[in-house]
Amino acid sequence: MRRATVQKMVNVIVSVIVTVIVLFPILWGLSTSLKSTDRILKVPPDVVPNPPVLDHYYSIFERGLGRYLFNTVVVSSITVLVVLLLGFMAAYALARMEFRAKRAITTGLLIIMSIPLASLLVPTFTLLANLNLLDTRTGLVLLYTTYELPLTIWLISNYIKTIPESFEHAALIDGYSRGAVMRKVTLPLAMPVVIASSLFTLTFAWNDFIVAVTMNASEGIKTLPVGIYNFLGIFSREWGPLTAAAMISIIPIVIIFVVFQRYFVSGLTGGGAKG
Amino acid sequence: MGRYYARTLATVLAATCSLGAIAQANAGTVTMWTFLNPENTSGREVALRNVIEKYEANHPGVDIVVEPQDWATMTEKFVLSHSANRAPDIIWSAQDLGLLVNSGAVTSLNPYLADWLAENDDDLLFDNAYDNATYDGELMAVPLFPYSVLVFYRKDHFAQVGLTEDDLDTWDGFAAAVKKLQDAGLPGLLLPLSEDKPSSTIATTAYMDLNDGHLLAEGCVADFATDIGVQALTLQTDMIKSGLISQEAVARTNDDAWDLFIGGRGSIVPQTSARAGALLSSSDWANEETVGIVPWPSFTTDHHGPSVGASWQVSLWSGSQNKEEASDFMAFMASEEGAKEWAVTGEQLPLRASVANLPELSGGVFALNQAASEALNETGRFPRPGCAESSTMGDWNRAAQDVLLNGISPVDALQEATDSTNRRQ
Amino acid sequence: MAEAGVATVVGTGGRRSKLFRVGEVKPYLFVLPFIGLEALFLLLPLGMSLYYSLFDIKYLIVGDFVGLQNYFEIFSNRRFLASVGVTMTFSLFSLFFTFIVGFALALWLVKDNGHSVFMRAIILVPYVISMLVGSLLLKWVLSQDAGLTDLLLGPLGIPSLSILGDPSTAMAAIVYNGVWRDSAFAMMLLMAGLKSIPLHIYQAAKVDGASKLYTFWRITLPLMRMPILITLVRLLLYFVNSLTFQLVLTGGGPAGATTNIVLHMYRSAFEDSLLGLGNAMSFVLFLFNLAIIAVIIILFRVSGRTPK
Amino acid sequence: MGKTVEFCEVGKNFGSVSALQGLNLKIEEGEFVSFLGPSGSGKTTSLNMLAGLLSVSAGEIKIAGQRVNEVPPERRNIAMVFQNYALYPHLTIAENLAFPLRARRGMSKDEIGKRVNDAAAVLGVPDLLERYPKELSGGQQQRVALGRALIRDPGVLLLDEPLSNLDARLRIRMRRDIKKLHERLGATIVYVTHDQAEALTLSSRIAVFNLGSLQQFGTPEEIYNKPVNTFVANFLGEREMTFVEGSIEERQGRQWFTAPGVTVPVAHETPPSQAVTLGIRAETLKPVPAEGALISGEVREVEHSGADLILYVTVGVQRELVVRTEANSGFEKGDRIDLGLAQSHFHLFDTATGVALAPRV
Repeated sequence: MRRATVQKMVNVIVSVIVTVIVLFPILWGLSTSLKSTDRILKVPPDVVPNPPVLDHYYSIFERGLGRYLFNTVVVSSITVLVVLLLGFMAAYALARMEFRAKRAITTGLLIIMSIPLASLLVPTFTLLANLNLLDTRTGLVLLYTTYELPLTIWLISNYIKTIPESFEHAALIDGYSRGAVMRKVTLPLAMPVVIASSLFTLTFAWNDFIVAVTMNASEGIKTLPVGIYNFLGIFSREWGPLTAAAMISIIPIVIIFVVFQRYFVSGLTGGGAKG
Repeated sequence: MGRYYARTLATVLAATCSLGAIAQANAGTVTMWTFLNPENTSGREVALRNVIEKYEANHPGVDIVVEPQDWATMTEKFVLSHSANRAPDIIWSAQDLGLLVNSGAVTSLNPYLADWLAENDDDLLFDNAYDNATYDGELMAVPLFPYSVLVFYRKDHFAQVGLTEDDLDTWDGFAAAVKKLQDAGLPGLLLPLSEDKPSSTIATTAYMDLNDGHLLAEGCVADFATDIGVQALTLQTDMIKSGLISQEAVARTNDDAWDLFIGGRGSIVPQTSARAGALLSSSDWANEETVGIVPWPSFTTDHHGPSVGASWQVSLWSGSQNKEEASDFMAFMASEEGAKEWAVTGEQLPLRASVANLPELSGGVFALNQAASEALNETGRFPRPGCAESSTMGDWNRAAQDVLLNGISPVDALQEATDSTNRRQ
Repeated sequence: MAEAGVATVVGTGGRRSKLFRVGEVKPYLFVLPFIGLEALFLLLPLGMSLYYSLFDIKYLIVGDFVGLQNYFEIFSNRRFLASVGVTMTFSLFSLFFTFIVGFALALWLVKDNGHSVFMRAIILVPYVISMLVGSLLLKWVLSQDAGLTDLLLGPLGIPSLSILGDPSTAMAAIVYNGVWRDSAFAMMLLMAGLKSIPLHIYQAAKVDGASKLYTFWRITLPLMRMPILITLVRLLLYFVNSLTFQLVLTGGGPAGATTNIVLHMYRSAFEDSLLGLGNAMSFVLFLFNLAIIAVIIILFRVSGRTPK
Repeated sequence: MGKTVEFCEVGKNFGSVSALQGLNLKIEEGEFVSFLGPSGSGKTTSLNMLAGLLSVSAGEIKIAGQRVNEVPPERRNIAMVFQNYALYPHLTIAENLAFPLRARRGMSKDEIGKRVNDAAAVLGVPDLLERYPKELSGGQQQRVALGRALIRDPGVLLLDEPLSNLDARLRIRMRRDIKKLHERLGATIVYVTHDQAEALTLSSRIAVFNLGSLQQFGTPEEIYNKPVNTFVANFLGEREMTFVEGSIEERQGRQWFTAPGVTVPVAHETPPSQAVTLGIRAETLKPVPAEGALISGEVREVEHSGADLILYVTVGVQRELVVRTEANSGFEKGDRIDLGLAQSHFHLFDTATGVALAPRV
């Protein structure tokens, strides 16, 4: 009885410490975003904004944050859909079909995942320019898809391998075509890993900065991280708008993760973790 | 099965392709890359918007399209875009003009603006900014707003301990002033010595001073590992070793130091004159009574130390299909009307003599600009055309770090800085 | 369709068959879009970068063919070699702490109760937010200028500390950044592994009277081989190729103490416009990555073979 | 109505491994045939080929006289029940039952609903329709799986060890239900199992598989009483058959099987080598008075199994026979026992080939 109480107390204390360590920089950012410009760099700093002001939030939306947000939503969601569609098909083939190149592709996945993206920026820029895809959302979607497909395929195909084949056999015998079986049986059964890998893709596409800033120029198609980066102006850093925009960019992705995190674990349990 | 496959694939392709509709350049549309976003509300950005609106009103049928860029990667992207043959008509640059010219991405403005220049020459200030933009007699860029890294200081703090700006005339006075401030419990000198986003420092200024005002010799050759190089570098490192400058300086970028100054944690900071306006608007203590701008110190009282002049300037893409329209707009940006916008609305150093004396330009930021303008006119040294100098400051900072933290001798550290700089040319 | 039926391949080697549909030869159609995309946007640029690494590139314009000269230059450059050391130091320390912290968190939060779900969500926050934003905020906290370190360490009698101004503490700061962000990732992967160990094995161990520690060493760890391998490989790849931490938090300084290969490459290519050199470095980095994976996998094979 | 199923010289290779060789089998309309054998014997491979889940490496499979080697499973008009039921966990019972019906276009929603309700009523699961599979007991899941297979009146119904995940009693009850269903529907059923009791009670004919080839195909009675070789003989029956190797001797005008401690009269065709193996099931022998005894021995162990008593009897030197007798026969450990023949004859096999020797008439 007493031991349980002690254990509980320790648990609470550890939880609080971890929470503080983990969230401190972010809460600091939140606090900064609510301070008026002339108080942000005040010394000593106010821990709690006094008084809190929403000016920076208004100003970033006036300065086109809505459009950045829209672009990010469009690019990330389409990336997720394309990655899932192509990734699921390939993963299914690797898990359930036999063909000559299979081994090579499976090995290739691992090698591809070890190519440092930073090294591809310059040739990719030239390539996109030649394909007339520079400065387009399509270009970003295609690149993100390319970068996230290997991991997605790897996760999903490993997961599918853990699903008994008899479900698909049953549906085949019941009169469904391969395509229908994939959609109506395999896909719903693989939902946890589909969600988990979508979260990986979403995180990448939502937060990517380096690729977007290199490949896109136009204001109209700028994504959120690039927009945020622009607040690191050259005449001074605009901490207020910067942190406010950062907070805006954090909210949707954190909500999505909180809602879906249990799939994140179970999706990896079936497949990836077992290799 | 096959149909299902083909259909979904087609849907995906259609969905992604429809996203990519971007405005294709057509006649009458002039595209421009700049770090300013005319939709924003800062002075320079409003000024840009006003300039564009005025120009478009005078030239119906011409459409100026601005694509704001991240300034740090803008030049490189422009060159890459140039080699992919889809660059904008006008590109802004500051210290990277050499890259633009050497890569052939921008073209001479002589065919378009020679007459305009002749007409306006008398009114234009900062001749050496034009010299800096002229390669083999060809004008490659039109300077818009010049600036220089000068010394910002707190008049109020100086007054408290009985210092005046004259104390900053020599390096000895400079060091003594910092010591005096520190002893009085006031914040001292903020010096950014990170390799990231480097700018002029004590060492580079002292070196230029001892080296006839130039960082590089003719032909863009660096030779820092000399007695004067060591003298300049040691001047700076000694100030850190003796505690006049915090060791954190080696981790500070220009922005970090500036943030601290805004936050009231410094009494002296080297900074680009272009930030004077931002200082007044984002701190609760700064005004013309509390802030001063002075030139750099030197080793003797007979002259001030040199400051590295630079200017944001606009160049014309060599592959532009609208060279006439684009160059006409470039000239307009530097016209009296444009210059007035930059100076008054944009709060930049005045570009033309006719604008410099406008009654609007008094008090507040304009007072600071006035001081900066004088300092720049007196001490400004623009880099030799075609020399890539901006990263050289970073090489010097690295040399200082190596001496302080890695125990490398000043000569060796400077030799590395020399090699790095020369490799880049 | 019909004539293809007999030719259809089924399970080679193993007795277990693959799902098969008579009269179908379409696996290649399933993987074709994937292969196409990877070939076009990944392998082709990689090839281009290899190709460009053999040229002298100035002002981003391709110049003379110089053969392997760029590679010779890299390996005779003291700063590049130093960046290799930095990469290894940073990666190994980050890997070690991230793995330990991630494993501890995974063990702590593996049970699906309200508390765990809540804590997991919190721990995930640094992972899901933009690295750029995360590192900026962390810099704001860690720099001496913010005054927070003095505030915390002052009462302990520790004199004002310039964390980012000293090579070793700057390295620690950047490792901290890595651990702060990626522990959540390690936690998730390892937690998934923990959950895939059947409960009855633990029950059996309990009945057999095994202590918690013994159970962990003798049951949990051996059964977690694969998840651990995967976590290690993925984390190591992240750390070896990280750019944002260095770029934003320390700028590679002080005195190059946190300049890793990627940052060195990035600077050479984009700031010094020495693309030939940059491409050569990126190719070396790619080989470095492959070597790391190979080493880890071999280590695991070897350790797997040794009798317990 | 049920359809005929034919295997003609069917073989299956997985790479270089041969899983099935030269299978010839004809199943009549409406017949209930079990494929019986240990795991790895080729029975499931045969079933999967019939279902279209595996390609055919050699030979021909015909359903209703038509070659189906190249026909995809969905067009074979077959249904299948899987060992693990393969109920889709993400669908309700009603949706699971409707799943095969929705595969064909043209069936109206009302018609599907009606059939689902009918099937649920027949299977005794009407109140479970809105539940999910994991909320059902094993037996209920089994019924739903059956229902899903039967709902579209397949010409051939394939059952792959459908009862192996159920407990013993439920298994026996389901056995009866399946038999009743078969009688009512008249579909041709192929039933794969390794449980001989299921095969014996359900089937009209049994195909016994071992090591990738068909051993014997016949009625339960034939399979049990006239096994063609030692494998079939041993595989059938509640307990393992006791094999005694010995030789045939002609004595006193009669044939005798002799081995150390065991000498019994037989009447079979004999191989030239005279080396034969005697097969004794537990029910082959019974206790008899000492004077009519063929074999005598000592009870070493007694095992109660409900209605019966199982005796382990040592005869000769360390040879053990198993004898089943009535529970009230009162034997105890250490008793001497005399044994006589309970059935008409012994099973006798050629020791060299394992092939059964035909009794002399």
